[in-house]
Amino acid sequence: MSFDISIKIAGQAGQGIQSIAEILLKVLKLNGLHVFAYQDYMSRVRGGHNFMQVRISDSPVYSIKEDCNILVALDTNSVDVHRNEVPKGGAIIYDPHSTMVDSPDNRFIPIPMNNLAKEAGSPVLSNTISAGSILALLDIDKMDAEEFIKKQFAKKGEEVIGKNLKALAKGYAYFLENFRNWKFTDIKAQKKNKTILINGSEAVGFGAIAGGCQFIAAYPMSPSTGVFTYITGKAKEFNIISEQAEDEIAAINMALGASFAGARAMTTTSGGGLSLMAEGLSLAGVMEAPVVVVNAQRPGPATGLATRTGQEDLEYVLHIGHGEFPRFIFAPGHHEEAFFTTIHAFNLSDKYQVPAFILIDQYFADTYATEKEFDLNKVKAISYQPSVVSTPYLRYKITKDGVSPRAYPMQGDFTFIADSHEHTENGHITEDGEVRNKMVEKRFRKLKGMQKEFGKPTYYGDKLVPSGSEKGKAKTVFITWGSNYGVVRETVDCLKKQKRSVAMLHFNRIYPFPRKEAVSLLKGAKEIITVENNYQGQFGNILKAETGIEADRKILKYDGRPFTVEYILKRI
Amino acid sequence: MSFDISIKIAGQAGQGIQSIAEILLKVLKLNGLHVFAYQDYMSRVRGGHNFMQVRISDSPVYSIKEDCNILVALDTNSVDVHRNEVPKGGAIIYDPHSTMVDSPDNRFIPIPMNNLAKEAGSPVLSNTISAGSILALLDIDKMDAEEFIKKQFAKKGEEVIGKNLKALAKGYAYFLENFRNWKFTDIKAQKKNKTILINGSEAVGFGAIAGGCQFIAAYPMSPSTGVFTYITGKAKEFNIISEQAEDEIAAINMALGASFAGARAMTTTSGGGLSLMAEGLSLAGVMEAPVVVVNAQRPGPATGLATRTGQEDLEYVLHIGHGEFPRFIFAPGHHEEAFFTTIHAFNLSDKYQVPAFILIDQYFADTYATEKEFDLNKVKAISYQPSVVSTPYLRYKITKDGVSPRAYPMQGDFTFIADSHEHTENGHITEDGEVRNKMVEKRFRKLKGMQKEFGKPTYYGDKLVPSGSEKGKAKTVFITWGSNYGVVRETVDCLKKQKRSVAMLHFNRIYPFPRKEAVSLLKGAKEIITVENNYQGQFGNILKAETGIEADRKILKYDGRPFTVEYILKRI
Amino acid sequence: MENTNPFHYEGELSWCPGCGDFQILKSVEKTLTSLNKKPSEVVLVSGIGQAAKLPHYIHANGFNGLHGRALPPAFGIKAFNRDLTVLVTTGDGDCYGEGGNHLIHAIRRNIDITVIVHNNQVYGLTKGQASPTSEVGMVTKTQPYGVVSLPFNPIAFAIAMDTPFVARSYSKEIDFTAELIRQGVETKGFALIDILQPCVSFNKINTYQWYSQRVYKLDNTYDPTNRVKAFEKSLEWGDKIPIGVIYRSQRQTYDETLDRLGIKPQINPAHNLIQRGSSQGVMCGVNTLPDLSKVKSLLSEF
Amino acid sequence: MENTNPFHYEGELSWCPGCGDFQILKSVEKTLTSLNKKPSEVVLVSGIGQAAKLPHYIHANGFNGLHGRALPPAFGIKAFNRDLTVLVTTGDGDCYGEGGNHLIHAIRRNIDITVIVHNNQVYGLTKGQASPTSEVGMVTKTQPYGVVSLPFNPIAFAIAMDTPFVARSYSKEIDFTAELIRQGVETKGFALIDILQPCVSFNKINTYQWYSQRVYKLDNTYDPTNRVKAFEKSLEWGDKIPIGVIYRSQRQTYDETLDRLGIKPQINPAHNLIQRGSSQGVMCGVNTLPDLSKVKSLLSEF
Ligand SMILES: Cc1ncc(C[n+]2csc(CCOP(=O)(O)OP(=O)(O)O)c2C)c(N)n1
Ligand SMILES: Cc1ncc(C[n+]2csc(CCOP(=O)(O)OP(=O)(O)O)c2C)c(N)n1
Ligand code: SF4
Ligand code: SF4
Ligand SMILES: [Mg+2]
Ligand SMILES: [Mg+2]
Repeated sequence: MSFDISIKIAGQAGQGIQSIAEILLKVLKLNGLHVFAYQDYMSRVRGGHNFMQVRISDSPVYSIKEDCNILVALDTNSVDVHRNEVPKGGAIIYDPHSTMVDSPDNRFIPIPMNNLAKEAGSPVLSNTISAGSILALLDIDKMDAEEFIKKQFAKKGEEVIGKNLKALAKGYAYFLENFRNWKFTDIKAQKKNKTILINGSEAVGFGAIAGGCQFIAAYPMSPSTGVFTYITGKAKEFNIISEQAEDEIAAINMALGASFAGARAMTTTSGGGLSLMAEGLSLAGVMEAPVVVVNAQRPGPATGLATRTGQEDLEYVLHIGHGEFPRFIFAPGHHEEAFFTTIHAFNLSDKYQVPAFILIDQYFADTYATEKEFDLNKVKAISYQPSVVSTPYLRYKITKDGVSPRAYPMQGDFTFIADSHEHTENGHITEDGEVRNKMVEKRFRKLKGMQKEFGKPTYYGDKLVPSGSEKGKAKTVFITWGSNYGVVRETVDCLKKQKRSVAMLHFNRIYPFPRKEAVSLLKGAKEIITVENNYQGQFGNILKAETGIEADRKILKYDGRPFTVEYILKRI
Repeated sequence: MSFDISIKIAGQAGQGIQSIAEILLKVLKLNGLHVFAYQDYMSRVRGGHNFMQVRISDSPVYSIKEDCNILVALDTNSVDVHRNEVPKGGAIIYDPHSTMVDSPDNRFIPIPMNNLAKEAGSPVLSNTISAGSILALLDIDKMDAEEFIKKQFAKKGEEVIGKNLKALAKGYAYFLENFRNWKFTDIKAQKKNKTILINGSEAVGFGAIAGGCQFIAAYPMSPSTGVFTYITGKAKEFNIISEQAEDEIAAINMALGASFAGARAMTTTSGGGLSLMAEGLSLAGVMEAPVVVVNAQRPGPATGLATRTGQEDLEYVLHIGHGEFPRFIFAPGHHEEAFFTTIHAFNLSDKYQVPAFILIDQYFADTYATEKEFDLNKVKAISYQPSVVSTPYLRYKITKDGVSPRAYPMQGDFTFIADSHEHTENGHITEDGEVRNKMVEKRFRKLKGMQKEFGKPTYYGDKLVPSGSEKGKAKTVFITWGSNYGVVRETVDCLKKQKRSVAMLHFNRIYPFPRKEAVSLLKGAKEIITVENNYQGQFGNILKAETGIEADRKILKYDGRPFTVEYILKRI
Repeated sequence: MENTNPFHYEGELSWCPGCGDFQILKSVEKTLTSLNKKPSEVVLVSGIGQAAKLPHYIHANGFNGLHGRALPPAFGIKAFNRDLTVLVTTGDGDCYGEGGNHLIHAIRRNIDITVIVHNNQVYGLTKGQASPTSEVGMVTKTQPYGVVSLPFNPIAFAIAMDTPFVARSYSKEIDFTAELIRQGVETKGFALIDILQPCVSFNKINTYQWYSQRVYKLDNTYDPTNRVKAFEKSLEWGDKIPIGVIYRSQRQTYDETLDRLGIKPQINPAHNLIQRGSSQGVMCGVNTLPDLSKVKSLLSEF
Repeated sequence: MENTNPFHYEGELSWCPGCGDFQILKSVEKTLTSLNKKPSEVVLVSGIGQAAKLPHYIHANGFNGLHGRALPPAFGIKAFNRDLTVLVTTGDGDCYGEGGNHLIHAIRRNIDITVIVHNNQVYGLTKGQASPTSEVGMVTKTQPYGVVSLPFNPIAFAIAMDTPFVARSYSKEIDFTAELIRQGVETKGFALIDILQPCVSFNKINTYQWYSQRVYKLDNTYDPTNRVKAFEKSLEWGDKIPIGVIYRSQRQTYDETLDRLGIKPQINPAHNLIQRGSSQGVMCGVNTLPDLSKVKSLLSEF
């Protein structure tokens, strides 16, 4: 009864892969199904070879599959590249007039999308035709798709809506008429399920807004641009100042200016841009300026693979910025966690007056998933303020917990200076060795409080039995961080079905490193395997430096593509 | 018979501390004495409080002392700040007309420097007066000083020379006439000693020239500017292109352009500038472009203590630049080592086509020391070139050792592309996962060869007895890196005199980390103490991550001032 | 005394005796006292350099950031709290060298700030290297064979960028400078004031004498609103150097755009004005959640 | 065919069909074949963007560096090997946005390179955000309420900077553009050629039609050597947009300065010309020690 179907929609940039997927995903979601979708695209605007992978199930799905049950090939190349990924009994939809297929077997389903589109009024409608046919193939009512089209094209007017509805109907009907006997699977709508369909960029952007973001300055860079544009699109509504900076140096320094003036400020970037922010991050460190920095990772070095995925900036972010200062580093594992983590990042950056990093990656940013509706009652956006300040106001007062009262200009008749030099309690330049020592120690004293805050690692799977114990069984623990949550979780599920004793330990907060939790949760593990999207096994290095625990095995991937369960299983 | 004297010359910026020290150091050196001198200065051009510490001995000296035997106070404040550092029997030279002294005791030696200077022809000569008096106090012949003055002022003409000689004589004579009975110590000239007097900046700059540097682009920043200006001053003579860039981003990218065109290229910077170079360093990583980067550390974060010392950028340099790529990191311990390390850095950066970092710091850069003459016959500046290239030329050919043939434009009729994206063997953009994997692996394969190259740690002190052994004694090993070589070495000497069993392990090369050597050299150590000029004990962290060895104790200092033997002894 | 000059700072100043920076400080102080603003309503923003130390020497709020990066935080500050008066005090290296790109784009944005450049034609704090405005031939330790790059002409540049207010002054003319700064502050939009400032320690070419012999004040026959004529005037440099307002124009400011969009000046409304007291206040949490119903409506979009 | 156009590249191009970049590529190819240079004597340098992909599409040497950072490596390359012909192909974002500061200072240095800006008034590669030259009001995903910053005027800017060669072209005018590039290459010193280039995917305002209706070629009644007049001409933008050489001047180049100092063009003399062969050569060490006696004389200075 249960089902797990993968669809690949493949073609050139500009052919409308996303439009097809959009209808599909929305309709599936409205039917209460669980979906997970990822886009693989090249660094170009037209041409090349891109594809979208959509997985559909009646229970939650957390990753993509290498193979697919249904391929929608928008050009000949797509057939060549992907036909072997479709097993017997699968379906390959293509347009027989524009796509050349050598020796089609019974998986191939020719749909004259272009012709049907022209009949419906315009060749651009061929994406809607495809969508119609896919829905028919999946045996899903097209009513929800009609609703979606009406909403989607509302601004474009009745005519556009009409044509698209016609195209949808045509695609749907064509499939039914010609492939009526083509029974694919049992997909059961589960309308009572209340989910949202959201991608990683939106989850972080939505979290920022819910977390009270008031200022964002950024410079476009894949794969971080999505977070920036999401927030910018809501700027007017939420009274947020959003500015596209001239470069990333300006972006971080603008955010620090706004932070000085009292804003909850943030910036978004990726690798090269992060590098350019390094000096500004060091400034945040010495000024004790709250700021949230989203780094959407992609493979490097330098321009690397600009539209692909990787987790190569971890140790870099841990040490970025000359000099020494504390920071938060978060790496959420799924969209709901990203939403709440972003809110926490704003709160904690504000509370401890340190920069807070959120590490995502291209895979995470561009992945759509259905999740249960976020519980907004759990949201608290908290800002920290003194009610009274001393005379004269000491912005950098030495305190026991390292946190000094932070007030803004015009909150009273006091003045203060935020300074990039080592400074006295009132913010003026100092070269005094004693004061210097006190300031360094004050800044690092915050770590104690920070350590106790949000961000314990997530343990999933079999409980560990202390290895000394009688009943001690061989246990394998996969350790991972950030976007690999889903794929490792499914790997664990899969191995458990094989009666293997396995678990996952996922780190969302990487700094301050949850040392105690890591040590106690790993006690009793017989085998530790790290799973990371980089060459050097960076998290493994940190784990060793922080706890002395060394992984027995490292499953690493650095080709710019995300992990799959299949990939991991092959390596254990 | 042996002697060890410390002199402090203190006053405001602009009062000529350096001119006095310069004469003094040169004359001491010409007398075959060993000297070590460090300058403590504020971030301002005039005023404030600066001082120069000069240590003199008949055997090699490697560090400064906290107290001094002789104080030359150029203003009242200097007397107040430093008088307690001069023990009984010491001397405090001051000008009774300009400097106020409360209750002078018999350490005080008033010399009317200003009046004598006026008599000699001009108030600006008062520095030469001081120098004369100090030489008389030290009972050192003034002939060498005369020679030095003649050479130093040769360009300024006879009149200036004459006046200075007169001032020197007056200062000398005034002391002898008035304090004839003031017998201070037995300083014996050792004219046969053939040494050079050099500071850290010069040692690195000289090494760069000897290493065949052909291009330098940099942006001024304390304490790195000295290296830049030294090389620039010799640019014409050595056919070096030297350019002051508009910012550090330009500096590193200019150097990479020159490197592409075939130059042995370098840049110099400090903290904030290093941060700005981060993206360019990542570019060097993917382009496999040789480049030497001198980072002269100062305390951060941000502007921090701009003219002071620290070792806070170690872990940062280890990970700087987004994405992953191999690099060399060197941190020479003394000037001779710095000279040869710089030559090696050029050779190895060229051989492996990776960036090579040289980490120094303000203390190192500004420290003058006598060293035995560098043996230039040990110098080899080697460049690596293919004699034949394939058709078409494959700049990024996949090879066994990871190193591809690197030729330059116009060395033949071939062409090639250096690319910031992941690329194919011929340098063109690729998004192919297989090629990507091969390129990542190729770049990291270099580590094997790099590991074997120059840069074994230096072991100094008692040999360790493997702890399992019968005769096993308690042994303390100090671990340090970079500029702390001298002070830790002297600490070891001092403890050995107290019959303690101690040694030092000094790391000049930090990456690739000499893991095997570290492990085998530390075997049998009962107690391991790291000595570092930072808060986080960064080298200790690396040691643990690389070898699992954890220091028993960390002696850390982060007030912007260098270590002294006294400081370390107090903490063990 | 304290009442008449609330902006006066009493501590030590670390500039060299005789430096033109003292004069500029006086001018800034004069302007500020004339503005009818409280120190708490003013922010001085700077990068790094001798010039950039100025915010420490005025009793007002200060943001002393990174070398070359004065303009981006100034933007962030002014955009977020448009009730603040924001002045930038920067050097020729800070603003035209390391920070050149921000100058281009800050002018394009036309945020309402006043930028005061202490143009001593040299890098003072780092001890005398050439700056972007150093004259060709000037010999320094990093240009031992003399400067070869063409000096940057900030006035011509600013006119090409259509900067709303472009002026040049000479530090010795304290009142004249103060008046120009006042006009700059009162201009809606970006104001650039380049001030010739002798560096007595490192610039042995452009001395007090050198400047004093050359500068002359523009009189009211000069019309600063004609862009092409202003450009022509901006090329005058040598035996005669004009000081005064060289160019003026008008266009929508960034602040006005925010107003138009209805993005409101925001001191977080959850924060009451903070009282001064004898004891240091402790930090406490305040809910800054944006309107929950609006956030919920976002949720329904997914 | 191969002989007549040795610069032609045969592989796939990843621009969108109809993009003006194809036209610029043709112009560059045309210019290069007219220069009497071998591909090995030419280097194309770029940053990141659609424009910046061009070095991959010409058969010559290429340095495809970082976004915004084309000019510094171009300087390093040309300064070190002055026999190379160095062209920079860059975008309006690359050159006027992220890279603005380098443009200011590369012009000041007057290194002998030719900079070709594909000015499509938009960020193409990152899918349509505003660039520094985007028109006020243009709506994009990051400027959903329309662009508010004043567009950067590269021509006025370059004239203010006294750039030796300043021209504007329109990508559709392939021969005209090629001729301008040729003149730029032949100019001693820095040449800036801003080319209006339609982006068919993202710029729906400045289309082929929009440009074609507006551009006109300057005729020979126009004198590009008059700086003030050139500045006036540079302000012309709207119904009529002049293309052609807008400004020309002359001053010492960086290359000439190096010559004057006797710093010689250097391909390391220890390296013989490398032969082509069927097998890949192995790397071997060559001594590049500078003159030992000179190094010894340095030692004696300490
Ligand atoms: C990123 C960075 N690079 C370099 C420096 C060193 N630095 C400090 S001030 C300065 C130049 C100052 O020149 P200018 O702005 O003209 O100010 P002035 O001292 O002449 O007033 C430099 C290069 C720095 N602090 N940060
Ligand atoms: C440091 C950095 N920031 C941002 C990016 C992302 N990025 C790549 S190209 C580009 C803009 C390109 O615009 P333009 O230079 O006008 O070129 P076009 O694509 O329009 O030809 C951006 C923002 C990057 N690669 N590196
Ligand atoms: S160095 Fe020059 S600019 Fe700096 S304080 Fe001294 S005189 Fe003024
Ligand atoms: S996005 Fe625009 S500039 Fe880029 S290739 Fe396509 S049409 Fe050309
Ligand atoms: Mg200056
Ligand atoms: Mg563009």
